[in-house]
Amino acid sequence: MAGKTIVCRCNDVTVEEIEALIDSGVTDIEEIKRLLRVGMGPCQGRTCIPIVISILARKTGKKPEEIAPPKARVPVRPVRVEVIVGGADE
Amino acid sequence: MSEIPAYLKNGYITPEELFSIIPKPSEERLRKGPVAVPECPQEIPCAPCREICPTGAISMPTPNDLPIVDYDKCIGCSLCVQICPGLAFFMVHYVGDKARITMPHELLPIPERGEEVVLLNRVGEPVGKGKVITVVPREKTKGDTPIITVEVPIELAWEVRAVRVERRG
Amino acid sequence: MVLFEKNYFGSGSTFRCATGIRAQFTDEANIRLMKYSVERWERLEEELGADIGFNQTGYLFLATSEDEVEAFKANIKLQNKFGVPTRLIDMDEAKEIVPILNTEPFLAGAWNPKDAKANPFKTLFAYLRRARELGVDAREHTEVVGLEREGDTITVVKFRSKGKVESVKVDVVLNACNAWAPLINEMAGLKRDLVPIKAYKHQLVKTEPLERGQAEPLVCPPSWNDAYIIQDGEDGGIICGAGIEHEAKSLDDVEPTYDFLRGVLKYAVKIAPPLRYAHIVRQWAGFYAKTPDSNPAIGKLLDNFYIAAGFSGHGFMMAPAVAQAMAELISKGRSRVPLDWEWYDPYRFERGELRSSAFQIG
Amino acid sequence: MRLNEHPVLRFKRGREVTIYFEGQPIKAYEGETIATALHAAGIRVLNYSPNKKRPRGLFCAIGKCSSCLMVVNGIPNVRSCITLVEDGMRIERQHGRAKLPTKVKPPEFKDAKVVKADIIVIGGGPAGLMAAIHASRAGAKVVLIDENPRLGGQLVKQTHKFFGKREQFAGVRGVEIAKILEKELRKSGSVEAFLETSAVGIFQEGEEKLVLAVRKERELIEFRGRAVIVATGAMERMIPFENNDLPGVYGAGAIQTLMNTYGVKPGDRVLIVGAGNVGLILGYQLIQAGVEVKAIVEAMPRIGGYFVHAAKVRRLGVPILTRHTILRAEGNERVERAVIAQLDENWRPIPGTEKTFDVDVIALAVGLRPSIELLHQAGCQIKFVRELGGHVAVRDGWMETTVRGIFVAGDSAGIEEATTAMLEGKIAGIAAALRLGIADESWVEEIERAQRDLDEFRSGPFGRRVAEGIRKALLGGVASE
Repeated sequence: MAGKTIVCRCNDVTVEEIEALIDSGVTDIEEIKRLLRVGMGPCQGRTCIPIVISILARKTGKKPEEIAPPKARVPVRPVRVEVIVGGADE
Repeated sequence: MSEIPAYLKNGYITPEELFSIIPKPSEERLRKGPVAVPECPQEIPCAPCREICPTGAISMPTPNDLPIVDYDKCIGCSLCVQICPGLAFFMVHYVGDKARITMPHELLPIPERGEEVVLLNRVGEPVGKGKVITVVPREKTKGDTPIITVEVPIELAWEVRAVRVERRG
Repeated sequence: MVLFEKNYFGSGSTFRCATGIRAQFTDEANIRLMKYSVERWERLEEELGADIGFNQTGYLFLATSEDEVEAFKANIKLQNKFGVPTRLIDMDEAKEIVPILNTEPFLAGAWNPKDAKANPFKTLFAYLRRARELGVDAREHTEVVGLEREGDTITVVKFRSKGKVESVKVDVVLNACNAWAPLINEMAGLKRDLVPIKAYKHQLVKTEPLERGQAEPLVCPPSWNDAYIIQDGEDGGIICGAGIEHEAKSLDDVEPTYDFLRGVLKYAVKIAPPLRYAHIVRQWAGFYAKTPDSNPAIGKLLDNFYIAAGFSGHGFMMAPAVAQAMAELISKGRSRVPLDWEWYDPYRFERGELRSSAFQIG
Repeated sequence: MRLNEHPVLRFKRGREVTIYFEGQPIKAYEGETIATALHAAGIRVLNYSPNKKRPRGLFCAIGKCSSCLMVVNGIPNVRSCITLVEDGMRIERQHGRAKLPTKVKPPEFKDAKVVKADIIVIGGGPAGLMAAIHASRAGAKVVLIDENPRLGGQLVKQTHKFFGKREQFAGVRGVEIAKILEKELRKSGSVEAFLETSAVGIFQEGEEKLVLAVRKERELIEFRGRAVIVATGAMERMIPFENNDLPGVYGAGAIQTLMNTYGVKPGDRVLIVGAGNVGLILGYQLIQAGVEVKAIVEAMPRIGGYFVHAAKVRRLGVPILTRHTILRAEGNERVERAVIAQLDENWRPIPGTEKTFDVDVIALAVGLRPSIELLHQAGCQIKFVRELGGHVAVRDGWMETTVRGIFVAGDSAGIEEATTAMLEGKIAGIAAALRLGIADESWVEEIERAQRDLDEFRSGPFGRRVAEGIRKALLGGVASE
């Protein structure tokens, strides 16, 4: 298997892809998130966002304290549509 | 940053390092009967040994202080070995040219009394064989941890800290 | 040229939008503007030299009654007149286009295969990159805090960046702040409600990523509270929206609400029953910056102060056409874009001349 | 791969059932998850990733990372690590993004079940249990919800004995503490516990807080109350290294779940990354389960966890390599080898120091971070505090966050110990009852006592760092450096 260092499992985003985007001048975590779709898969950023913050901090010289993580959204874990509408037992 | 103690680089403590932190029981005391020796050189918030000791032999002003055993007050009851959450208490007793080491043993199988076991030092190297002379099974201890006493050559008294049970089958 | 964004680029409403682009409107002005805009969209990837995820996957409106079928027919006639190729389709064809569609509740569909979607993030960044290449000084995390006006001319823009207030002399100012536009108008010494834009919270929910091709077009039965579904052009997650709106408590109020979560999905599973087995991973809100007639305000407010705002949910799709029109108006005084300046006149509210309400979907 | 004997734990398995993996029958037991049963049968690859088609397996084992998505009875995107087996279940590997099944009827719209209480506690670990017990003692009607089938949170996977003082359960194994707390909870008549129930969002509706939750992935429940205590614990960190997504690279917690909850060996030979308490304890637990631990590597120049935990694994022959890191995982579809190297002063691998271990599992014990998703979603102000493990909610001395009526306790307030989690839980539980006007002022003393116990516990070198972090996390507290 080809060697890859994966940051976001949901969308298969690698360290190299994140670094390349930062090098191109995109340094806001919200923009990185949306352009690479890190943190937008079913894990909702739980595994990848802390790594993105550390890469961003290292590349830009910012402190992790200065990088706010993207807002957590409802539902905080995936929920099947049928459960929300209430008919799962049918 | 201060110098990192060797035991935190290696994960084990040599007798020299240990006895630079706590006193070593005298030969006389070691021959008199089993005595508890904690290998607990780091200030962690933990106090059950002091709390369980029936003679108040363990001093520890706050839970974050090191346990210091008053070897004269220690009666060798082994409750501290049974309770210690860090499995860091041992008892040593010199008998003739042997030493009897009491230690926790939370692995399967539990050796039987009289069984010969492989003696392991602090880094898990086999250093010889020794005989198990007592076993306190889990349900009989005060600390939910089985303890065993093995007889080892006296020169290994400060080396052996675990055993491996090898059964052919 | 300086471009100010008080947060990060796209943070207002662009990144929150449902990605749809359509020419299926019900009045001449919007049909003509959007027909032109779609043509711009078709060329945009080439023009910007970037992938923007533009995809002509169509819009499918669904009728639940005979009356609605008749209304669709009238709209189609009007759209066809201006060259928009919408046609009435039966439910067998609809099912072919949307394999997970529930055909049973619907009688017919209004289908325009030229309607489209695009990736708002990629589009915005493609514009941004190109603008910067052309010399635009685009600044994010930089908030405009005041305008200086002499007579009917804005002379200076004051802005705050990293806690420091600075100013820049300007020849022309364009207010493209949509829901926030009244604040900028006020800074220009105009009445806050001269262009009465109100922020309404519109929400979306989205499923986990799914295989593409299951619900590519925007599918909407307007009689079901304007509910719709559309598959994301990137990860295939299905976005669900509806006309369940809340007036925003403030311009920071983008908190999702529970009634929407259940309300929108109630419709979504009726449109596409297989959705019952998909998982929702996100609910979010953005603003429809609405004017009283749901048509934007586009034009001149003062001698050198222009506005393009109040898009009422149609900003993303209209942007290529409106941006071109504004650029041409400002630089040349007129534009090739078939934009009905009178229809969108920002002073129409003050005069009490409301337009027929533009149909507000996605 | 199944454990039948264990020096500490006893495994009770449910009825034997048969599931079908890609058509092949596999033996499983009721009460265990799909991923567990597949693991016991030696199956590691659960799906292939969406873009790069990489093989993926279990990683977190608690339904959070979505690395285990499979197609179950024709339905895609099922998290196999938290879905229980059922007799006759058909399970397939998922290949990338999935198609929804067609020919489906729309579900009926039904109203959600509504449960009302004064205080809603989210999380049934040590903090949540103590919060519920004390809020109830202080007179509140309490609802406790937890995702797992058993109360106790991570305690139920902990075979080691806890530190602290004996009144704080020192010397008692985690698994036993869980049972003691559960008994206490059942004794207090005013707590209703909902298990296998996940909170998915907190909404403010007028004066009321609505905690929306899903029970058994099937039923929607609206918990409505006036105060919420979030005690959702922690989540494991992942680190970047080559092939860090290869099946067999597991979070430490996933291994504990497999081994200590379900009695399934994670593999035969393990390399552990991280010599903090989690890595050290995991090493010891693996040995207890009869698994060989090849080594523990640690990037720092010193062991981060308690020395006594390190000594336990060292004397059983496990090397601990400080100043070493993992470079890559190797293997075709699953971990076959791990390559490590020594680090220089600048954290760069030193060429020529590479070592290869033949292992089938790489366990990541590289730290925990607080699970703050619900707090963040609910609008609580959050702040990055390194000493507490990452982003945490800003709170006051009574554990109330910046959203009035939302409290926090335990690891979700900052990574620490079960002992401190229990004390914080106690504070939060009583404080919530006080804020609602249910408890009388005499309860303030109880809070102060718990605060003194916390201060005492935190007075050592380990606790001082945490205490420093807590000062930063306090409302109006010191700024981050």
